[in-house]
Amino acid sequence: MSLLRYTVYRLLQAIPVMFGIAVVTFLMVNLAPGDPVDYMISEELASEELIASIEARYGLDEPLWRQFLNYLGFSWFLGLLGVPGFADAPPGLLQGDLGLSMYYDRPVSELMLTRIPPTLMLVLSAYAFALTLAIPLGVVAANRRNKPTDHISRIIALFGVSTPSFWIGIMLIVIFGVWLGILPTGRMVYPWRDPAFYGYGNHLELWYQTLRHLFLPVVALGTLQMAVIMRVERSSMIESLQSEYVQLARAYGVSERTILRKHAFRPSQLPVITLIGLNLTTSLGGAVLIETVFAINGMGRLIVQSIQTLDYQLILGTTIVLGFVFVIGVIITDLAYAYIDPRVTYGEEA
Amino acid sequence: MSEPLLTVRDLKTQFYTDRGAVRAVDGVSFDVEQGEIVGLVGESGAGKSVTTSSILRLVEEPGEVVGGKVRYGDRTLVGFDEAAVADEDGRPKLVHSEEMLSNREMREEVRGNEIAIIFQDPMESLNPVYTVGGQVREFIQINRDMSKEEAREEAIEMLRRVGIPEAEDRYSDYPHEFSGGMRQRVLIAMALGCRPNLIIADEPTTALDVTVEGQILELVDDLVDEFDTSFIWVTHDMGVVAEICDRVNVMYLGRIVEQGPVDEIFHDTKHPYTEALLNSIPRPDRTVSDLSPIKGTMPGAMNPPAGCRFHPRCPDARRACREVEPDLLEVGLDHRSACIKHGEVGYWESEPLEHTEAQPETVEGPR
Amino acid sequence: MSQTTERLDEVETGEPILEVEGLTKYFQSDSGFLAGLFGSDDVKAVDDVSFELRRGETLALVGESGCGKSTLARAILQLIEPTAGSVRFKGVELTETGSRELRPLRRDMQMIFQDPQSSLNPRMKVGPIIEEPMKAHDMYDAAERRERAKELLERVELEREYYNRYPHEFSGGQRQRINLARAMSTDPELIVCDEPVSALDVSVQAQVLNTMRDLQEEFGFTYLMISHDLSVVRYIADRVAVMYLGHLAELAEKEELFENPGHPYTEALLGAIPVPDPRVANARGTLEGDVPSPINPPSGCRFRTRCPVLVQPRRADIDAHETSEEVDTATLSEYGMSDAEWERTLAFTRGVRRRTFALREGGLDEEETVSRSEVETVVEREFFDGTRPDGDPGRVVEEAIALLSEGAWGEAGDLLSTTFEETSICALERPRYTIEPQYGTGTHFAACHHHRE
Amino acid sequence: MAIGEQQTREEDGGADDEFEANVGWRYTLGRIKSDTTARFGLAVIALVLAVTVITAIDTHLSRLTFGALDDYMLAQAAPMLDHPTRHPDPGTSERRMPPFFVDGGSGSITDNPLGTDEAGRDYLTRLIYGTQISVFVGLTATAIGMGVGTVVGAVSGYYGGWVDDVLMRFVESLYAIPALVLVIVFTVLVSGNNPDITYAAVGVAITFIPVFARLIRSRVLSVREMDYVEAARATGVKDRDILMRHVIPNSFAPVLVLATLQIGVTILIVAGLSFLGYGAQPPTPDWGQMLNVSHQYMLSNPWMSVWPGVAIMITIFGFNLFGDGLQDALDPRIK
Repeated sequence: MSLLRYTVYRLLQAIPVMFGIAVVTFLMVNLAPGDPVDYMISEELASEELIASIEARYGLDEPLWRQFLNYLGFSWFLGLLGVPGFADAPPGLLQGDLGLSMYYDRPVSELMLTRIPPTLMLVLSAYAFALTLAIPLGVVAANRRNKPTDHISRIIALFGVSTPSFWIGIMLIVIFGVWLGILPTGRMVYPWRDPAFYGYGNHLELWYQTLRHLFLPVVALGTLQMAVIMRVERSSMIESLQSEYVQLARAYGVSERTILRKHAFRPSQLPVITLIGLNLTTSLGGAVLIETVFAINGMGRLIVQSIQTLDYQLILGTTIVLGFVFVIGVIITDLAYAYIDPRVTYGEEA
Repeated sequence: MSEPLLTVRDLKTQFYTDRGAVRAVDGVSFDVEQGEIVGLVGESGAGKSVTTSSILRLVEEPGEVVGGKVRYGDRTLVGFDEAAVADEDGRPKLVHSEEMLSNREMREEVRGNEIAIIFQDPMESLNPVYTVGGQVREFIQINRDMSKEEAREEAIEMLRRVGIPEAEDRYSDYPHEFSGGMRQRVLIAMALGCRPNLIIADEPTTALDVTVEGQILELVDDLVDEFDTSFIWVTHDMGVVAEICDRVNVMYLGRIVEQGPVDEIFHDTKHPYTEALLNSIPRPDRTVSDLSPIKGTMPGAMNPPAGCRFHPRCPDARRACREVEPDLLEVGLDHRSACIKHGEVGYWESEPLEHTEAQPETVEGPR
Repeated sequence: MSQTTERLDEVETGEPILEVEGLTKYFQSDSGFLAGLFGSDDVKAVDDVSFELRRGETLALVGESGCGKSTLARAILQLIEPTAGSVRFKGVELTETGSRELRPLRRDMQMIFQDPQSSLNPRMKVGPIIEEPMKAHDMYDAAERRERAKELLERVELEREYYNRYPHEFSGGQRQRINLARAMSTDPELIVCDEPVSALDVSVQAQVLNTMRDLQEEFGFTYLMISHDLSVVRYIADRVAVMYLGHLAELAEKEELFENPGHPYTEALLGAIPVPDPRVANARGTLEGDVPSPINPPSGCRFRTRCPVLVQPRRADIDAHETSEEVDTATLSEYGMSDAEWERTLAFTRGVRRRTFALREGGLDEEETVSRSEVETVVEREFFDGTRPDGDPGRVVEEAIALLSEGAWGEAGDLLSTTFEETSICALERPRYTIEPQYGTGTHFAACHHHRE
Repeated sequence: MAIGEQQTREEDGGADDEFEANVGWRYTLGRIKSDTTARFGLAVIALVLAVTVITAIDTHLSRLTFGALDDYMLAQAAPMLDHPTRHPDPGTSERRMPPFFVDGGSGSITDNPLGTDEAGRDYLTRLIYGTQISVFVGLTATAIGMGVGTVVGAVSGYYGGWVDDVLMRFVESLYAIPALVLVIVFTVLVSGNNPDITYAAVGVAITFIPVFARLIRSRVLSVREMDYVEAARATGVKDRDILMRHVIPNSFAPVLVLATLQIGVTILIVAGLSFLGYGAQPPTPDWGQMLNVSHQYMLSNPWMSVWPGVAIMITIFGFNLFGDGLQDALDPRIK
């Protein structure tokens, strides 16, 4: 199987999962006891007509299965095919339409569009931070197994996985923002905006300021990932160092340095890659808290707002999209895995 | 006779475990001459592989070479001196002798270019994420100071020599695209490509099918003729020993019990263990109606039996065997056996041991 | 003693207890819901195998890894569902029996596994392990089972006291004895042994083999023994079946098979086993190449791609068979080479196909070319030694050399292969012959076209 | 015990216990006892559990003593453990007092050692009482998630085929939604915008189903291939017995390790949930919820934000330490 074929294969495999995400979220939101319309209007104002008109506007007057088909965008297709009863069905998920936010009264997709980049920026930077620290630390710890360096880095990693990220965020704000006052703690700036918007002279300054603003949230979000990746890197490196091919390299006079950097290193990255993919969901969840602590207008904050305002459509849309982001992330890491490990694309997939 | 290529004297290697030290190799001595294939044969747990990794100083923690001497040509791979300070038991403490090669010298001067190794499991010995050719090339490059290009050409040539079809194309294939037999050929190409004088082959055909084993043995025969390389051939298979070895060392529980030319080992057997081993294996070339197995299994190396280590299973054991630790005694030209039958320590006067204790296989209690 | 499950009628010693006919098992090389979408090839693990097993005998099934012997054994026991064919155990057709109805029948056919480490549940004590089959078939009450388990431990030369120990406290040989005790517990008739001693040390192998033999004498077990070790087979078997790539290559009584092998593969196997005697000159008769993939196995005789004595193609054979267009166009009007010529042509064909030689010492660079005469010299030296065939075959060899000088290895290989290999009777027809035994009186089945009248 | 690779490989024919060592529970316990990390983790866990039990009893007794006090009163009173000076009448005591070692703090270890909260309640007392919620949710959510996940994973792995396909797609879908988001949405919507810690526990349990199901499935897949399972099938043992007697017992060890680690994860998630205001509701003392409140005073009273985080960290640290030790004990090869 070539890499291309494998890519197609993985994408096809993702379809049922994405469908599953939509089903699970849709059911959870719609089978919950509350009624969205109740939350929208106060009791005094509630009249039959008002409720009916609101329900009609958001498509809540139809049976649940029909709502689901509408939401996914199947109805739209059925309408296109001329199936009776679906004549003028609205576009849905498949057409990129996630409905209307009840609180903002704007399309959900439009609301999300500006919120996705900050979250991606945050999560990806956190991974960059985590990897640059975790990989060398993990390798060093594995190489000095059961020596002081190893013990110290293991304990640090254990603390890393035991500490809530938002609390780290709060502590960082207290230390760097309040006590030392050397780093900004809120009002994130985004590099894709016009520098003049923030009153900066040029793009270079904007980038510099972005980095400064990003630093604390990235450390807060990245610490957990760093710790987790370091632990896995360490154990997989240890396994790799004990493997027969490393012993063979030793027996042929390859220097320890080369063994560490080449022979043992590359195979040991495989579990790390898998882990990065699977942990994307934890990072996205963590982003919700970090965005709240550092007041970043990303997807996480949008979700929190949507829950505060009980904006059903927005809750549905944001949750599904986060799930999709995860699925796509996993596919990307799987391809990276296949790139490193030639066995994956050979014959049956791993 | 000229100076042997490799001499191993009284080599001792221990593994430190929670339950005490395991003396995996306990005083092993043998020689390897230029151009010969020396067999190291024994059951699992006899200490064969530990012996070979001790020679190359590849024993890893918690194991350690604790005594003896290994000389390769005029180089000392392993050597000990008695230190001035005594250890807590009052015995002189052993320290690494001065002429012993440093780790760096070992790596740069011996491993690969003088002594190469082939491991048992061809499936695990190749790095799965690098191409087969690249791995062969790298080792050749390191050990023969070649440029990358030269090493590449040499690697392809070696792959062809060991019978890998379409060597040029397969150079850039990954290990998982090779069958077990082909991978073992790759490992042989790797070893030969470094032009060592001695190759340690650690059960190289055990994981292979018979016909593939036949191919490999044939190949090794040809290559030995061509390159005049010496081999230490570790195996548990007496058939392979008979087939390929010039001289044989039979190991039992960390010691060599008999050593000599292959023909004498099989036809003028001097140690009861070798004898019993030969009697217990079925033959492919004739129908044997009854095999006489050796009683019990080899005990652990943690608490080896006193006296002769084989005595609890030995059909010829006598009372004296429990008390006297047998040394390797000359029993023929270049033929030695560690059995007190051949010495004068009162074996024949001693009472035969009855194996009535009925402890066929020592079972350790639950922990 | 209460025995609740009903037993089938007894079979007399020497009568067939198990009849296997046309048993076939194809695996899908890939499964899962997308497999259909991408298409997946079948792995032809076992293909149309027939034999019978007589009560009280030991039939050994030998072959190298991947030849399908373990699959065959599992298909017989219905541990995997056969793709086609029939298995009759004491007259009952197992392939048509549902898994629920099959369960009581399992009492009479037990199995012993290769790996003494993984064949005993590490979290169960030895006693319950041995009792489990009896329990599954509701045999005896708890106390009786306990007593019987202890008795069985003694039978396999272990101690009654081992009843309460865990498997990890035992050595490989002892564990294999525990396996034996478990298999015997239901008093079965057929015991399928999958490489029962190959994971054991040589000195322990003999102990276990002797025990197995003694038990057979005492209880009249029938063994179907899977092994890759011909020495062990020679010691314990009565009859031997040799498998190669999913086909049965040969089946004969032990002496006959070892002393008068009727299949080139059997010969190669026998030649390859190292004999534990330095004075026995062993030819080692090595086979070339690797076993082909079972996904797309060779037509006709599956051994033909490596067979040292492939039958020379004959016009008459080709005419008598339905052949592909490709083969038809490559067929020569006449072959008729001398044995020496044929042998060398075949060697050349395979040499080109496997690219075992270089056109110039030290190999060629991408861009380099060689002259035709240079190739001619190399080929002459490597393969023919002055015995190049003439006539049509000679012309094809000539053509192949021309292709080689252009660097077209693939085309040259294809040309030679279709002309000389694909047209052989060995490629056209699956061989099945019964030959006259020289030792003993049993039938001797040999799947090789050399036995053609 | 560990022996070099070569040694282990050599000994597999003898009565070798290296690779089998992870089989007996007694042996595993022995290893845990001898493992410093695991022992230390166990000590932390024991301390946390002891505090939980004592405070739970205390709360219960107070209820009995003082009648139907509401949570608010209880949290303020904390009668049995209480020291008179620690709870001056609400409203009269100084609010948001820093810890004793900081200027303006109580100045002595005995009076409000860690200061007071926004309502003037003793911070240490509330911190100690906060253990209850964390441990309660940690244990229940993990137990439920483990139970359901094990069944789903075992069924999926053992039966394979379409059952496996459907269950695993469902499990993957569930996994794809970030746990925190799933729990918040679940808690808010299912409780009808009346969030409560019980809903949170169930929500967390749901997010754990995929984690456990995936693990046990992969274990079952490998155990299913073991010879002893095939031996049982060959011998005619019923499917259900094979699953219960052979497959599950041999798949379970890593699940225990995971469970230990997941307790820590639960505490993290619940802290995040409460921090956002959807977990434990005031005045119930809960670490996350305390952080939620103290977040508002981050600039003026940073100390209030420190303590709950430290409490969370130490508790989870204990479970993780123990989990690590357990893992080492069960897998002797990587140490």
